[in-house]
Amino acid sequence: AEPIKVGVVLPLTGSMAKFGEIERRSFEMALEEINAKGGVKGRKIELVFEDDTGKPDVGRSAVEKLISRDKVPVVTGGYSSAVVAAAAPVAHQLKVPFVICTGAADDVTEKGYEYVFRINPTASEYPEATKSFLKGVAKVKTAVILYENTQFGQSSSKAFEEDCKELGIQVLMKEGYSAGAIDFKPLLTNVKAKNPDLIYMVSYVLDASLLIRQAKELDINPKLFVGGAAGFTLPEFQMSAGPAAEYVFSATLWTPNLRDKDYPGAKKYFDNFRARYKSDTEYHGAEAYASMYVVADALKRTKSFTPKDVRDALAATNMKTAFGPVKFISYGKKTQQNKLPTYLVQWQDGKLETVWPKDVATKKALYPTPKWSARK
Amino acid sequence: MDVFLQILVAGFLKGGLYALIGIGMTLIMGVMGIINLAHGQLMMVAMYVTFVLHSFFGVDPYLSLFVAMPALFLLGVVIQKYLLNPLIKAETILPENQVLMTVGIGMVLTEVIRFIFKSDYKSVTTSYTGATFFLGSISFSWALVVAFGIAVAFTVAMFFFLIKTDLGRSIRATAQDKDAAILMGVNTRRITVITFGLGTALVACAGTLLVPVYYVFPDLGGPFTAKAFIITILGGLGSTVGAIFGGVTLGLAESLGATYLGMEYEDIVGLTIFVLVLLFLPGGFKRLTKV
Amino acid sequence: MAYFKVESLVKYFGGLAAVNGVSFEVAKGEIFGLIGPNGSGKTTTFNMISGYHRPTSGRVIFKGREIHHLKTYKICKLGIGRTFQVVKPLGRMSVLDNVIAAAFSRVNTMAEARELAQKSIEFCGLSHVRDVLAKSLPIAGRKRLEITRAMATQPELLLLDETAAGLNPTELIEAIDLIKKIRDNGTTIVIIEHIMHVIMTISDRIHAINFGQTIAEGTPVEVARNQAVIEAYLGTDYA
Amino acid sequence: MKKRLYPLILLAVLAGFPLVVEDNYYQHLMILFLMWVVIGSAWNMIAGYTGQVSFGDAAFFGSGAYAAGLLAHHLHVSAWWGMAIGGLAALAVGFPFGWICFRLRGAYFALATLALNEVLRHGTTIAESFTRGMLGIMIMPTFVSKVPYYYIALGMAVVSVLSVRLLIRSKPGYYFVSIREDQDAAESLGIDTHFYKMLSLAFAAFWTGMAGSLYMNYMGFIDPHVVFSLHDISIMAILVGIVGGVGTVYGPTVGAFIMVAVQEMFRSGFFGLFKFLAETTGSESVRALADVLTKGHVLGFGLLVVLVILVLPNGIVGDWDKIKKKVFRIHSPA
Amino acid sequence: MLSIENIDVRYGDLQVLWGVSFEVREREIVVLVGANGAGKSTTLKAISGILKPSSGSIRFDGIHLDQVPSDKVIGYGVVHVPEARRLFREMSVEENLIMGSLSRPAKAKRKETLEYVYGLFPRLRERRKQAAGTLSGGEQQMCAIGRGLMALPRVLMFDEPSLGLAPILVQEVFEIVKRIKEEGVTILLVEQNVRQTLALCDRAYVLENGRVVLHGTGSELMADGHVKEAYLGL
Ligand SMILES: Nc1ncnc2c1ncn2[C@@H]1O[C@H](COP(=O)(O)OP(=O)(O)OP(=O)(O)O)[C@@H](O)[C@H]1O
Ligand SMILES: Nc1ncnc2c1ncn2[C@@H]1O[C@H](COP(=O)(O)OP(=O)(O)OP(=O)(O)O)[C@@H](O)[C@H]1O
Ligand SMILES: [Mg+2]
Ligand SMILES: [Mg+2]
Repeated sequence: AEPIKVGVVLPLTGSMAKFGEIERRSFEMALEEINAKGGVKGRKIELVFEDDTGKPDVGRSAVEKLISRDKVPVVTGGYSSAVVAAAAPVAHQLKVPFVICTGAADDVTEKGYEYVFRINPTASEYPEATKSFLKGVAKVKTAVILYENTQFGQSSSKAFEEDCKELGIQVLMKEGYSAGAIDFKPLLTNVKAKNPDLIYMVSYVLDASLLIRQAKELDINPKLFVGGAAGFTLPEFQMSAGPAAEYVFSATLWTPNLRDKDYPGAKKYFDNFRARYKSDTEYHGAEAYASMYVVADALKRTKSFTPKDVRDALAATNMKTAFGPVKFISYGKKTQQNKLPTYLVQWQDGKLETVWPKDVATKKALYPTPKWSARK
Repeated sequence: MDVFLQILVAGFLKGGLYALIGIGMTLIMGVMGIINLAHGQLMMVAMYVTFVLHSFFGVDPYLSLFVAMPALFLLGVVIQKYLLNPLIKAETILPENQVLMTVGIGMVLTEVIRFIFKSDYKSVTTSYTGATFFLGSISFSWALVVAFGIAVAFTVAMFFFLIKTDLGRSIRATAQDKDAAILMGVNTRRITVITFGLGTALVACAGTLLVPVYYVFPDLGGPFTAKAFIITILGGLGSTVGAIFGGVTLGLAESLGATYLGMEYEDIVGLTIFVLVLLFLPGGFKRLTKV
Repeated sequence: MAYFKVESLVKYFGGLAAVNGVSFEVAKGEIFGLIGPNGSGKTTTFNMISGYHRPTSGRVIFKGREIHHLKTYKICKLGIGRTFQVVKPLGRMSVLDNVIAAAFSRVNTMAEARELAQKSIEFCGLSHVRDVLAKSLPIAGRKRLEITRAMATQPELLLLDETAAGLNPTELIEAIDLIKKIRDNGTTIVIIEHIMHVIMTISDRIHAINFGQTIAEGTPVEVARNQAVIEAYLGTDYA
Repeated sequence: MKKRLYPLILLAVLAGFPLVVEDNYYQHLMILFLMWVVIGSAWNMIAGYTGQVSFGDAAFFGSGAYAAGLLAHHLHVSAWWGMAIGGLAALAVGFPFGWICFRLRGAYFALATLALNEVLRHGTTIAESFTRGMLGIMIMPTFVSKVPYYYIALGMAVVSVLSVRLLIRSKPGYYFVSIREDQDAAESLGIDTHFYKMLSLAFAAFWTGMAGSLYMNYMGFIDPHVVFSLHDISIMAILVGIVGGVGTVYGPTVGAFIMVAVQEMFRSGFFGLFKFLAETTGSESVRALADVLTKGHVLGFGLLVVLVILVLPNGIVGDWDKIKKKVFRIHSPA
Repeated sequence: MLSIENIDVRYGDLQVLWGVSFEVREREIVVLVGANGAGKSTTLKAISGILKPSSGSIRFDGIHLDQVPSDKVIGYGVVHVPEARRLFREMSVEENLIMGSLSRPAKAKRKETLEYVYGLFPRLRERRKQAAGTLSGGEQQMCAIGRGLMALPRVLMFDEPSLGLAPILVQEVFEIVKRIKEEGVTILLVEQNVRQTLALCDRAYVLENGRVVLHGTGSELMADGHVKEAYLGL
């Protein structure tokens, strides 16, 4: 029988292509596994990839094309928040379900779009684990928040600022910067003068490493450095920052070491990916991988392959994936949003260890961070 | 006070790197009248050369200057010879075609690099990457101090080259009146090619020196092109000494702005100075220093 | 009241006084010659009259009105036209379009402008190259285009800056005829020229400057005999 | 005589297009095309005719888009109101800018426009509380169908092209071109160059701003990097102008069509042709080629820019005679 | 020693010279006369290589100059002082002069020639640090001629050296041309100042619409009816 087409929009070229590529490979891995097990309803699934180049207008064109030319009954993918924000209303209006796997802009699932689903947590939820860690272990009094001026940076730093208020932590300084600065010393010199207990940074990988390296150069000694996901969990961060990366915490959505009970296949996915592509994967890949399974699951359950029926099937999703349990619920202003816990990891001896929440921790959190001068 | 001094030092040192970027641009733009919107992209290519030499052959970034600079010189030569020189002959309504050509070249360079290296961020970590020394409580980055020294050396060298040698004079003459230069026996096509190559080699030097303290990725060119413009306009077109002033001024202004206005204003500070200089000091520092 | 006059005009470029106290009066309907060695400030004087440079000090008065603070285009509208020593054709427009652009300073509709331009082109004898692009004209043609364009702005006072340079003696005769025709048409003319044959033949009066300062003024014969003019400008051949 | 009919035929074809081609995707591309006709014509007015090359069209585009977006966001009125305001907002940005920067000439002016755009981009990013910064502004598109957008865009394109046509055949047009050719000469011919440059800039800013607010309405999402983009807006505008033909009435129309088509062609791997070939032939090398082509589409685009400037420095309309001679071996009568 | 044979020259599609032939012999002053746009400047440009003839040949001492790249022509001692002087405006007078002596033999003698030129034009010595663009017209002309001399020319081609100069300077320029000739340099001159140049020259050629229509010695042409009518305004 004819294969069922599923549309995927991803940044396959342009500045975000690195992650687009990881996600594309993860989609393909999942697809092969599903098709090898017989596909859905005796039919194979075929993925139609469209390159959104990381730009919203292109992303929108891509989704339009998938829906009206390729006639796909469901679209998934969506890496950049801006692309997702531009493409979601199209899906909503053309009444074809769009299962977002990465784009984290909060308001995409706050507009009541009937045909839009999201698997990953929203940007404002990223600091959840950090928050509970601060409540439970590291009871600091003052914080400084630094963030890159991007969609993700602006929204998750705002969320963390509110968390601080809630926890009674005084925010001494909150400042954005445009990604790619050569020299963070002006910023860090100010930070040093404030002498905070906590430095929270939402930065992409090499800004992250420059921040840490230059904090070392300036001998800035807070009780802890925390990264708000994004760059701090990537191997490049550790490679570039070297020993300065030690002790740095970061929020993350996923690690391969999560328990199989809630995250079936997480480790397997991680290992298979590495074996197959000879390169690393991380939470973005897991999101894509899981997303393929969610779509396939809905296609299995759907009454027919019309977009309407597929949407209804998606809305009824309740399953566990390598990225965690998936169930599209409504809470707060949000609709059809999956709710997942987040984690805190820490660089210890050059390795990324999960340290919080306790029940999934692979190592105990090292806190407080020793002064630079006291390190080897 | 410490904050202020630290910022001054940081700005000054960054300014040295900026100056190197600016000298290349001032040659290409001021001396030859080519507006080069691919300047930063050429620097990016040089940074990848250094990156490759380091990560595959273990070559120290300072040594790779001896490869990156000639390599980029050649690249500049090819660009000028086969892409820019043909435009000079074509009759067009807008001289700005040439500008657009460099935009195209910039895109191609970025994409070729992306094609080869992906969009990944790469970094080169050396023993001196984070190395600092302290004077009082003020920290100095070794790598930036070295870069500053090299920038000053190149500026002085370029200055004398342009003023005192026949080749340097021919470069300036070609810029002012191409046909007359031909009549004087100057092979102007060769001159333009050499000049563009030199400008590119200089920015390659800046890129290489930046590698140990920064990182590389394909899209890095654009912002540096913008900085190169600001520096060149600040310093005065064609003025090598001006480039040093322009670079240091921009470095200082950015640092001070970032500290006292906020880091997110860093770029706006540079742009504002740029517009102000365009309007109120056309000709840049060259107008004041006369060199 | 003089029709047109400049009063102790001074222009400094940096520390250099290009014009340093030049005064003269021009009567309506005359051809007034301006001569002086190279770099003596003639073109700079024109530039001040036509608003390209603001005088460092001094006044320019046209029909009783001070005009030295006005912008170039306003001065044109007041009825002072000029040509450029270094010609400035609007290269990629046809000769006709060049002149139409000029004519728009007096009229607003396309039809009127075209008519005015045509007249001006015929008057100045450029009809044979009407549809040629301005940039492909030889020097003589370009100089004539300068005049034609200026004429289309219907000037009362016309400033001609070396419009005869580079013409051979025969061409000079044609040029002289044209200038006379313009004057007979009622336009007052101030002319800069190094070719004595031209300036001496057509000027009613001549004003000579050197180093930005007046050295002589009078009829062509008087000026040609003036010792200061001979020393600074004419040389012994013309004496 | 026949030549005069071409635009009318084109208009008829465009008017009938959405009735014949109902495919959303093609309609979408056509809307983009029409939007670029507007932007290209605007750029062509200030750069092509008046000779003041702008590298900062995105500043006007973004102002228009943000005017519409902010209005909808803060006052909860339809972003279509922004259509009226958008053009004016761009004017409001353009006026002080032109007032100050028109004393610069040539490349310096171009650089100043570039700086303006950068300032606005950073400004909108930083002013989070007012502009929502990089969170962007999201509105619900008014129509589900593309047809209304199509006709609005078509209307704008027609009016903008017509107004270019009218303008350049009248006094201002002559003045614009005179300024381009020689500003000093223009002054001496009684042209208030500053005023006419401002007029030309106003025209360009207004239409580009209108296009920006159309974009906001149609796309439903903007953020500073999208609408103040140097590459995607400013450079694209220049490309549309140059590819079509600098200083020609219909050049930008041709340019917009080609650029939108080419961009989409590269992005979609020649509309999936190579992928299709790879699948039907099953050949690995074709598949590899398809892969390279899709991955390298921006590269292809860049190469195209380089090529166009080398081969057709005056654009397709501008170099039409040259093309006819070279390609079709037709010699137009002198 | 310089012979031009049957050259056609065009600007793009526009042909400007049609089968122009003439010759210049050692130590002569030869003048090209013609109306505006006749093609005089174009002829000089063809000789100095800025334009290449589409047919015909230009030989200098047996060397095919038309096959020599334009920047090499000066190396053979064929030097062109262009119309409108074309100085390097932002360079000093001295730098402009030095730019004339880039070829190897000229460079070797740079110091001496510079002294010689300064001797010829003391005004230039006074102004040697000044930017050439700020010189007065006459000084610029001296500078341009000096720059040409710096190349140790064997043939010096002048394109309207008296254009736009005050009468007193016109005299001076003609004096200089004569002096240079006496130093042993061959001269090819284009001038609108027909009367004076014809009196000065050894031989002259008349160009009309890109073709040589007449030639002869200066006095022959001066007496020619056509020349009288068309070029002398008699
Ligand atoms: N824009 C300027 N900046 C600086 N100096 C200038 C400028 N314009 C003219 N000068 C100088 O002013 C002086 C007078 O120049 P001007 O052009 O008026 O001379 P002129 O009498 O017209 O000479 P010519 O007969 O050679 O045309 C010259 O020394 C010239 O170099
Ligand atoms: N760059 C050019 N492009 C096109 N045509 C040109 C160009 N230069 C000159 N011409 C044309 O070639 C012809 C001869 O020009 P040339 O300059 O040789 O004349 P000339 O005899 O030196 O005249 P003049 O006395 O004006 O200097 C003229 O008709 C001119 O319009
Ligand atoms: Mg003058
Ligand atoms: Mg000539």
